Amino acid sequence: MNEFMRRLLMLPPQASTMARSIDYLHYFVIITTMIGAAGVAALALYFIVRYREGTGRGTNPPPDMRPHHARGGVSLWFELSVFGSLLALFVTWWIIGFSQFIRIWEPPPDSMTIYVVGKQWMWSFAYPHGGGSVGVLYVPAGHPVKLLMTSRDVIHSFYVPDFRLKADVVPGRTTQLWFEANQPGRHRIFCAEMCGPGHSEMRAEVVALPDADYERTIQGLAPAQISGPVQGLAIPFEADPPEPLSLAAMGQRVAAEAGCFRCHTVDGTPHIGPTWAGLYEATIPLQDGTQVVADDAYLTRSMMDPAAELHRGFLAVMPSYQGLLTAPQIGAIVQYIHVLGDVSRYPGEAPLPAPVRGTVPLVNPLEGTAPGEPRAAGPRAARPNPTGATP
Amino acid sequence: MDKTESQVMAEREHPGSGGKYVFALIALLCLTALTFGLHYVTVGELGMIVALTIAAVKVTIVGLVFMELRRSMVATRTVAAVAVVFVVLLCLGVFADVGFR
Amino acid sequence: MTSYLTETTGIKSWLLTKDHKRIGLLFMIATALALMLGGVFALLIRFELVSPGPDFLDGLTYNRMFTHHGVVMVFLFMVPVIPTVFGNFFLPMMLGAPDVAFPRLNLASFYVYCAGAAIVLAALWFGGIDTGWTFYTPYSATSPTSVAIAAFGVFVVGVSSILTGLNFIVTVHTLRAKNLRWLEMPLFVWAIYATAIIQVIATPVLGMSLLLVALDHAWGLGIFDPSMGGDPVLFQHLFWFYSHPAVYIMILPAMGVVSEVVCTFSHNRPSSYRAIAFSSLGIAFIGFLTWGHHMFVAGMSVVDVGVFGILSMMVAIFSAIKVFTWTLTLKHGRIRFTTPMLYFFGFMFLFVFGGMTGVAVATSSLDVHWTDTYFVVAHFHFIMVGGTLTMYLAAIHYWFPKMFGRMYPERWGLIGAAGVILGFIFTFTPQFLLGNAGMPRRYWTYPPDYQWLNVASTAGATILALGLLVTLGYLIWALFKGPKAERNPWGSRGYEWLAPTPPPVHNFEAPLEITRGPYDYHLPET
Amino acid sequence: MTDHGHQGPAPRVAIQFQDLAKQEHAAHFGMWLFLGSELLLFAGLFGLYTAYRTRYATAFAEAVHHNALWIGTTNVVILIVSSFTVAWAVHSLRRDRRRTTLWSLAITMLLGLLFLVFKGIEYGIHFRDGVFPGHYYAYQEMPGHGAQLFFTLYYFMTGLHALHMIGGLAAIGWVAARVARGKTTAAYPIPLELGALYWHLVDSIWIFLWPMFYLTTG
Repeated sequence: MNEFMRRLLMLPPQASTMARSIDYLHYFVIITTMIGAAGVAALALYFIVRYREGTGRGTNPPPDMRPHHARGGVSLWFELSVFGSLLALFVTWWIIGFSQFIRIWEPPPDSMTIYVVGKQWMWSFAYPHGGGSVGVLYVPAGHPVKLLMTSRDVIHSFYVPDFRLKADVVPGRTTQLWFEANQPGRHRIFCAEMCGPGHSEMRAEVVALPDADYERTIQGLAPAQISGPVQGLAIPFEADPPEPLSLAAMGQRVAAEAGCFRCHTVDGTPHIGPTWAGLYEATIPLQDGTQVVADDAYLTRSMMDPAAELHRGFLAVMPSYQGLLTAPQIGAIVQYIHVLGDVSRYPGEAPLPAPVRGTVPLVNPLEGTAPGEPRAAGPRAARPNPTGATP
Repeated sequence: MDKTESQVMAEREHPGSGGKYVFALIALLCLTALTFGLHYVTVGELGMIVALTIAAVKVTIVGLVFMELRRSMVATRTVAAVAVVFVVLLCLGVFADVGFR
Repeated sequence: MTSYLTETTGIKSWLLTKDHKRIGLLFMIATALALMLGGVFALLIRFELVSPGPDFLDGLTYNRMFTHHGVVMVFLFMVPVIPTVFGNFFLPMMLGAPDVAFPRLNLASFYVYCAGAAIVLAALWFGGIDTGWTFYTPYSATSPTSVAIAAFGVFVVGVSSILTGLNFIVTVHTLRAKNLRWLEMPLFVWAIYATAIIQVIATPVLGMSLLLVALDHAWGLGIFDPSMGGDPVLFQHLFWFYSHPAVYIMILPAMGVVSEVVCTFSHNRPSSYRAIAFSSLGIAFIGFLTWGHHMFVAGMSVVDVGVFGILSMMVAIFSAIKVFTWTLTLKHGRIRFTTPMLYFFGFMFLFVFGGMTGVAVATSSLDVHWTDTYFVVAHFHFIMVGGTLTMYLAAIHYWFPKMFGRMYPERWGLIGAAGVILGFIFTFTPQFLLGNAGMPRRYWTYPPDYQWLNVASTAGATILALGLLVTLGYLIWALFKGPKAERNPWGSRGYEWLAPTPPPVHNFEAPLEITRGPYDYHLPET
Repeated sequence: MTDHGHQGPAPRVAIQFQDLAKQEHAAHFGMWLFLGSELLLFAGLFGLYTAYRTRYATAFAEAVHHNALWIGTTNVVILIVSSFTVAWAVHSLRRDRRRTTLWSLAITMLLGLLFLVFKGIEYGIHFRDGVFPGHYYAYQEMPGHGAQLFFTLYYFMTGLHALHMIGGLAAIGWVAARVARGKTTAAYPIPLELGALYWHLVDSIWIFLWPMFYLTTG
């Protein structure tokens, strides 16, 4: 039955764990749709033939517009039951559909993360162990894979018909998508959002491999194409490292060159910026009193716009790295922070001070004026440096 | 529902006293002062919500008294209400997305 | 009483007319030209897609073709056509009024439409646009084509749409005949009234979003620009806040024509007048709550996906109510099988099937696979061409005698209608299967295994084009050579048929006295 | 229809309206529909403000500091008073006191111009500090995206409002000319009433813009 319907509707093979259940809902919806449409058309055809002119069957009941004339037509309860059942059918579709949507959207915790970058008319992928590939995505068959995706220019859409999955890739943000390939195989990737003349050539391929030769293929990959057009911060990364660096090690190098360690420590000692030790997935208090889990998305967002969700107790002096770091570099740094996750968080650091009130004299560190120094002009009074740490 | 011709003529013959306009002006100025004063006291998003509700009250006063919605037909009042409802609807739809992302 | 066509002659009398009927005809000519231009772009797309590789268009030109097809068809034909042509012509007559509430504003609306259309066509001529009719940023902000001019042109056409909507709402409220109560107005008036409400409320938001895109493209004042921290998904919110109600602006007038055609040719009252009238208003208001189902995969929060999903299911109920009421109207009628009736039957099948696939696409998990593929293209063409275009043609045939005083040739009408409906089915059913197979929309080249479906679709497109050409041919012939039509050839009880054929300048000899309902087929025609 | 000798010629009822009441209702109703569509023109921007305020809450709260509070507050008082004066003009025209009407309209236009002058001063301050919309934003004090978006949105909303203010001034000017020439009289006050409605809309929008862009929250 499934194979017959799939072939009848020309659906691509069901290559991911979710594809089959989505297709079952698809059959249920399409079959009821066809029956409903055919039924209405048949009823109309029947009436047209039965009551055509010359058969003399037309009895012309008066209209029901004047309330006391409510004759002819159908009784109220019949109408309510028809539309009630129709509404119930639609709501059932919504319940099944939305629950599947939530399952599609929430990646399982143990899924492997791969960073995807959509760039005008090509897809490039960065793997956790440091390798990278363009146009081909290698995934282990039978394991859930989470894709953290961003775009370097316009909106693209990562679409794999065989997995029945699609997610827009929005510039300036990371969107995510997860799947688990059933068994090894090759599947087409399309770009599904209009992105310029090369939109229809922006294709790639998912290659699902058995575990055995997945490691072998991955190790064989050239290092991730980390270097990108980096204005300002010259990160000499074109040099080919002798041994394949892990993404975390690569993250450490990128962070060093990007000057992160001027304000962030990795061993828990307090400094201008929050320490990266034990930061990954910790719930941290924010400036405006709320709390947030420091996951991949938060770390990436705060690199793009640090002041937006400022860690409580620290100055908003970090510059935005929007456009200065490419996505694989950001992925590498996040992976490095991930590795630092188990370093103990508070070796002797004093607990965070009370929430800081009022606003912060924003100083643009790129021009070298040290934070905390009272500004020359401006109506707002300078505020004392809460952590008292000297730069 | 529609006004007859004589009603229109009657309304024009002897319009009400100007007092209600003066009273509305004073109310609006007081509310403005209230909003201005409050903004020193309230903190965070609560302040914005308070300010916006007071602004809504002021706009209703302008609408009812100055724009004579009180004396206009039901259809005109519905248009005013529907327009405001759809502005709020757009803001809610957008907030539901950005707020829960 | 001399006919409005010959009351005053000369170009000036036509170009500066304040008669709602002549303005209706001016709009008919303008929108018909827009339909033909959009059709040419459609054929270019279909012939390019015959083979997987590039044929006679390169990538940028192909992208321009489908964008021009979208912009010309949506903004210059589908949104304005039925309200400005048949709404202008018949709304005052159905209310028993001599003209619309603001005649000068009516003429201004026509000239604002022409100005907007001129700006859009200028943009298409000088550099074209290749962003798709949806103008999604950031590509629309960075595209090398003349996006800013086109966006401004569409804004101006939107202003004309607001003016027409405003005019019709005031007309319905203030110009009803002496004792014509709200629940005794013809159903076409209800449909035009609901459409006018949507036009007045939704179009300004489109105007603002397109102006923001134009500013971003022209001078880099981007509010949606991701490099400035902006969020492109917000543009999609503003765009679809207009564009989903816009699809109801396109379909509601068509539903008004269906109600008139069904009641006249089945010689029967609507099985439930209130159901049809109030579901028009229902569609108008609930239609504003469902825009998010265009953005399920755009990066919206899961909460919003759920909220918009359930609301989209609600709006489908009103269309279902209308369809069942029309079907039951056929019961106990004396059905005459004319060209409008064949179009009605085509509408019933295509709109119901298209509408049901709409509810299917609104199911969030299925939409993840379908959105931005040819499934969605097939769905909205089933509603737009299968619904609005068929009813536009049915309306031309139904009111042809009253507008021009001549009859169209019935046999040719049936042939044209059959060609249009069959051609349409042949064109867009393969596209449903293409969508299922996963072919994304707006693709210039595609993997070879989709080719045979595309070839079938192109074949269907040629039949559809031929059907439309045949229709155009015999209608122009009938305009001059058609037999004279008498006052009420269809025996309809609509108030517009009480006026002489073709109607004088102020529609009725004496102000209309309403003595019976618009659908009293159980009484002999007075 | 009784003729009002001293209030000027009786208004002409257009062919399509059955009586004067319907014609007047049509005018007011049509104007309100137009005001509804104008309000919805701003709705897109209010939506954007909601979205970006939610996303960049702290940056927005800080960027509000840079807006001159005293100019915003003066402007809101100016517009409220001008709303009163234009309402008073409508009121006095109905009582057929043409001189008071013309004086009230003159004061209204003066206040409108004053509003635009203050608006110009404020824009000048912003330009001096390098606060420009979109890509031209070069304000060293607040380099973040939130502030850049705040000021771009600020220019869009207050700029669109200023355009509507100029439109309102033109409308009131045209109506004042008609009143002066005696074409708009107590018997036919529709043009002035419609002009006043438009002016009140422009004032109502500013009543909302003021807390959004000027009132810092704590």
